[in-house]
Amino acid sequence: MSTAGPLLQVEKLSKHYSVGSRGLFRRSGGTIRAVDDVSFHLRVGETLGLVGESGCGKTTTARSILHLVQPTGGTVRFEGEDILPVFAAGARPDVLRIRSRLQYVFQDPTLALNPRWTIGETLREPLRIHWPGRRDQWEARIAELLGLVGLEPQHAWRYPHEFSGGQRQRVGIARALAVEPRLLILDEPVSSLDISVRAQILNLLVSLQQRLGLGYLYISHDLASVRFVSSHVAVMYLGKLVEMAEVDAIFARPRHHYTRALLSAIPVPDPDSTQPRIALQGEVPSALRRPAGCPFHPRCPAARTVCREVEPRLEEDEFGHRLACHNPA
Amino acid sequence: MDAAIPAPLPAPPVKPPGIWRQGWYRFRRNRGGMVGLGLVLLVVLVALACPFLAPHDPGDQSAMLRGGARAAPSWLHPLGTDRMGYDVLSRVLYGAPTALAVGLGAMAIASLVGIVIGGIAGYVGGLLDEVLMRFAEFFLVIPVFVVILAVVRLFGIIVVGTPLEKVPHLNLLTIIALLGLFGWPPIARMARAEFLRLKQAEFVEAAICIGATKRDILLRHILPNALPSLIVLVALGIGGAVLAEAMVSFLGFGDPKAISWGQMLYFNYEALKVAPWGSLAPGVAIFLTVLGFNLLADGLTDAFNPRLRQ
Amino acid sequence: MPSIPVSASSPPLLRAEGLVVHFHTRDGVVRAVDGVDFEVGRGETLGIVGESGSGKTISSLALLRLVPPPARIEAGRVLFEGEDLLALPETAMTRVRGRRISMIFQNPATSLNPILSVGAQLSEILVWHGMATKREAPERIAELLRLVGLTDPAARLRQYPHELSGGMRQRVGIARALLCDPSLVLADEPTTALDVTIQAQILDLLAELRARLGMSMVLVTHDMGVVARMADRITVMYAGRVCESGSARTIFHSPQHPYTRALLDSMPRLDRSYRSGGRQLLPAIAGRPPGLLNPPAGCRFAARCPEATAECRRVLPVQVAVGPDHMVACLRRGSQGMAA
Amino acid sequence: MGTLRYILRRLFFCACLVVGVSLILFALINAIGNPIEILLAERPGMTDEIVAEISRYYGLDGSVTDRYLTWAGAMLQGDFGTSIIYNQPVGGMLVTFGLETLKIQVPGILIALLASVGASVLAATRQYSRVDFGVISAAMLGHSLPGFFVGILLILVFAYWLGILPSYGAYSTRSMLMDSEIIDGLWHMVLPVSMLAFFNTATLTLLLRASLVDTLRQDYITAARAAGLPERRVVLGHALRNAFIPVLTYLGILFGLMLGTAPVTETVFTWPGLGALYIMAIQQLDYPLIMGTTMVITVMLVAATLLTDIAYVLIDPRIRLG
Repeated sequence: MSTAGPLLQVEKLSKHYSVGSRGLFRRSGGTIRAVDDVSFHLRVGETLGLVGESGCGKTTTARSILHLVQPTGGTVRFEGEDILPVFAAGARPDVLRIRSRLQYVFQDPTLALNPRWTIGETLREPLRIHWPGRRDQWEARIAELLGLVGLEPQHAWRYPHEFSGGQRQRVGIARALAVEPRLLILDEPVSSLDISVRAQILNLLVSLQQRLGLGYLYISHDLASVRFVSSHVAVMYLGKLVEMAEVDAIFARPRHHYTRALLSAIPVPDPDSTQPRIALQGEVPSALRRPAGCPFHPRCPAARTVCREVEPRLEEDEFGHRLACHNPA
Repeated sequence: MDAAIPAPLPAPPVKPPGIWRQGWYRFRRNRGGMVGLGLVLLVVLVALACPFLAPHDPGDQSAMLRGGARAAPSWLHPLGTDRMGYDVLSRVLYGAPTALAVGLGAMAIASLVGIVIGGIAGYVGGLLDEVLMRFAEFFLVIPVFVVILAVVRLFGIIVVGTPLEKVPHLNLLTIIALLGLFGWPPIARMARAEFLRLKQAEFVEAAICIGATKRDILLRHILPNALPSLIVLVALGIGGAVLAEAMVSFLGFGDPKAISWGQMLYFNYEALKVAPWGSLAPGVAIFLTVLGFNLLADGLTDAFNPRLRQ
Repeated sequence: MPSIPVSASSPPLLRAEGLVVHFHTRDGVVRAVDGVDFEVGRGETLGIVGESGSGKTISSLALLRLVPPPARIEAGRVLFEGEDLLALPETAMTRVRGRRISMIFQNPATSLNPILSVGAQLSEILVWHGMATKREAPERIAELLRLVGLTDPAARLRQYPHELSGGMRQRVGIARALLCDPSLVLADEPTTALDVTIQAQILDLLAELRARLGMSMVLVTHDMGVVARMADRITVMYAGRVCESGSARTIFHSPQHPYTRALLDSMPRLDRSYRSGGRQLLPAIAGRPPGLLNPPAGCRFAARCPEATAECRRVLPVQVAVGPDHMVACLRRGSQGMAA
Repeated sequence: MGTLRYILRRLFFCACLVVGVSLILFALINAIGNPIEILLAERPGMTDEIVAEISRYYGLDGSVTDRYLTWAGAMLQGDFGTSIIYNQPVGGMLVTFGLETLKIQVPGILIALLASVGASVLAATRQYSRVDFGVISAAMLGHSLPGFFVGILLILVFAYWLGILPSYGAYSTRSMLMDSEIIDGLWHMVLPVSMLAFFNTATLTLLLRASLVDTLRQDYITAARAAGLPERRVVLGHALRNAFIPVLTYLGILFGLMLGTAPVTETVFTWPGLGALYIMAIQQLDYPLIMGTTMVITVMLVAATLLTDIAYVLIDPRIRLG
């Protein structure tokens, strides 16, 4: 694992929004720090699971990496190259070089496919953009992609509305794979699917990773699927990374009190479960009024005075377990 | 990647229904929509074939000379003659091309302006969006009809003595242009909403991730998906424009050289008591045309926005 | 009609028999609920599990005769405290709804009237059912809001739904269901729209309230974890039919129906490592649920079932008892066939 | 605080609108040159001096901006100038004619509101039934019938064929009905008000029914039913109020449309209102009267939109801070 340099290296990534009505009638507002000083890295063949509750900034992190939103600060290195300036400069050959190797799979495949295009047209789009000189190979590649995700070649002539959710998500994955990426960002790829279909897609993702040697950034609030898919897990709370470690370490020995509460909050499908329960008081505060010190301290069962005043830094122990907590478990 | 060279795609099976064909299937089941389509086709057909359908020359006033003005319907004049001695049926048939020209012309202008302004506002967003939408709101709230009357009247005086005076049907063209220029705000608002929604749609973000150009995104992804909602508004707008022209003409501000239903009402309203057919026939023609476009729009909403019914 | 053996001790609080709900769409009849039976005992929580389209939500709405327009209840009986709710006149039904059976909805953001204050919408119900006068209502409601864990209830009464957070809104929704001290509460995916830590709070609250107030509950959900935590008994639904029902322990520890088994197996588990000893895959269920416009003849799960025979594709299985308080609808487990 | 701010913002926008409309018209009128010259051009014996004298009398000397500012300043003090054709103060005429216009418009829209609520509730609560189909079809037909054509039909039937209602004017010219000015006035109002009510009922019913059908599908309606509230209360108390929110915007536009097309309505019924006055003014190029009538129509329209905006804020608590 440590032989190659990281596939993706995110350093101090931040995305802040100013809120309040803009324009002719300006009003006072505030700043939402949707993503705040987030750093992590990911190697070839690894899957980093990025978890947290809604509004914790996990999706904004992913969108910032792809420049779907413009980050406020920080750097993103992909295969060693600092990509954010390239996106910002917008020189088309450079942007395409990165886009072809860094792809995104969306949460809801019903929304992520152009309803007016056949599956073939949808899959042809990346080829048209990235392989303009290999026109003769397009059709064969489309057939190959459909096979890769478990669909039939004749599905190319169908429209998205003729498919079930699971099949549409297969198409979404095929599109992302079209131009041989190295890294896929998977944003809740199974949460909109029926429960009996989820396992198929999760298995598909794992087999594709093994076959194609991909890196995955897997974003989800469904911790069970994270445990299945990921090799590493990063936990976010209010725009901050609070804990990050290898998957089994996080699930077996969580150290941040938020991670512990999050894990214990998930009901286990076993009526005799003796799962320890750590009840959290209150709700996640508004990102506009983020508490001073550790952002989690108002809800933390182990908060001390220092937690209210000093914001803990993310520090790594000798086992590579990274943690931002003054008083870890 | 797979070592084996995969087979190329097989030939397409029977052409599967696309979104337009799907829409047509749904449209066909809407009785109202089909009636609307029938009415609209009827108007179009009449407009194209009026020289062959009309029993008399629409400019023929000879009945007046024979003392046959305001004659009740007869075999010679199926809908009677009006107070100027014209054959009512012929004038009504010849009114169809004028009505369509007004409706289509005005909505062509309105759609162009509306889609461009609304599209820019929705796609670019920010301050530009706010400014453009205030502008649209302004146009939406001013008493359009009142302003149009004044402009038609005053413009008629302004052009006297300029080369513009010689343009054929200048008055009608002015009305079309005005209806177009004042008719864009609803289209712009819808276009803005659609562009804004589609800009954030996941399949558009997917296209960005793939590296599609802005042009591709606007023309291949956003515009085609925004069209169904806009077409509904355009269909409604055509009916509205036909009605507006009829009202302008009814008040006597129409084009004296054009044959229009509103003009017929204007000339014959005084004789309503003695020759009601002169007013009823063009009135019914306006009604059927407007109804046709309204029903068509209703059917299109049903066909393309099925989530509204279900 | 299949019959459920009535437990000897006491009659159930509610029993649905042969419930059939069809959606009459322009494309044809969608058999959303197609002959469903279940029962809820006094003080018991019944979990109805199934994926989207299994008919679980429509079944629960049918208990109150509230299926939305293109849908119609075609057949069945709902016996509640001795009377058949489906046969009651509408006016009598309004005295059952909200008062004896109440409901908690999935999405707290849309299930509260946006233009009425919390106090106004709750007191209207209380006053209508004659549980309080207009003057007493605010105090009663404030008390209830405190019970469901809302701080500063007096202020909450004046607030509008959009001024509350998702978790708070759901607490208001729960308070609304408890207004008239009902004997049965129907909860339709009460935590699906919420984040996990808030979900845990709401589940704790529901469990506590149930213990304190002694009411029965029907909990409709797709989340196996939630039923495992909350339910005493479970009914598993698939494509408009009941596959299996029994005590929570039976369903989780010795499921009989191939669908229940496959579903439990296919879910990734929090408490299991998938990395130690080589990369493992999940035992996924192939295929997808059938469309209900023209459902297949025979068992609805047959096309995806590893054990299916030709007979399974032809005849519809009827529930059969395979153990104490354990019923299964599967020909391979001894069910009788019913010609489709 | 939020509400006040919102209303102030709307007021500012409305003021801009009034100024904008006056500017457009003023510019147009000026584009045709000196209206006095045009009016007098065909009359014999008009020397340049007389034209200049009359122009000065009507304030037509000086630059365009000066003239606009003079006009606007005077108007703000309630002085709309003097009508060239009628040689009367425009302000007084506007009040007289404006009241006549409101006399038919306000009852027209109020009747329409009541009727459309009834029809929509009837239809929406019986979705897909024959009643529903009948209401939609009738509303669609009514909505497509041009308003002025309805007026013509009404006159033909009730005035000419049946002879029971007057075909023109606001008052009888010879003998009052039952010798009462009020009864006579009401008698004359019947046809114009019917026409306006007819058209508005159709349009509002289409909108309100659609909105009500949509609202009745919402979760909170099912929740209200599940709480045991009887259907009457669910529909009238919960659904109708919510269904009105999207319709409100349109109500402002509808009132604007009615005022805007007052020239047509009042021509059909020869009604002595603002619309008829406006037609007269533009035909005769009576520019103080054109400006005056347009301003009043615009202000009425703006007031209507402002009222709907305020109604919005009162009904929907969600936009209080908008």
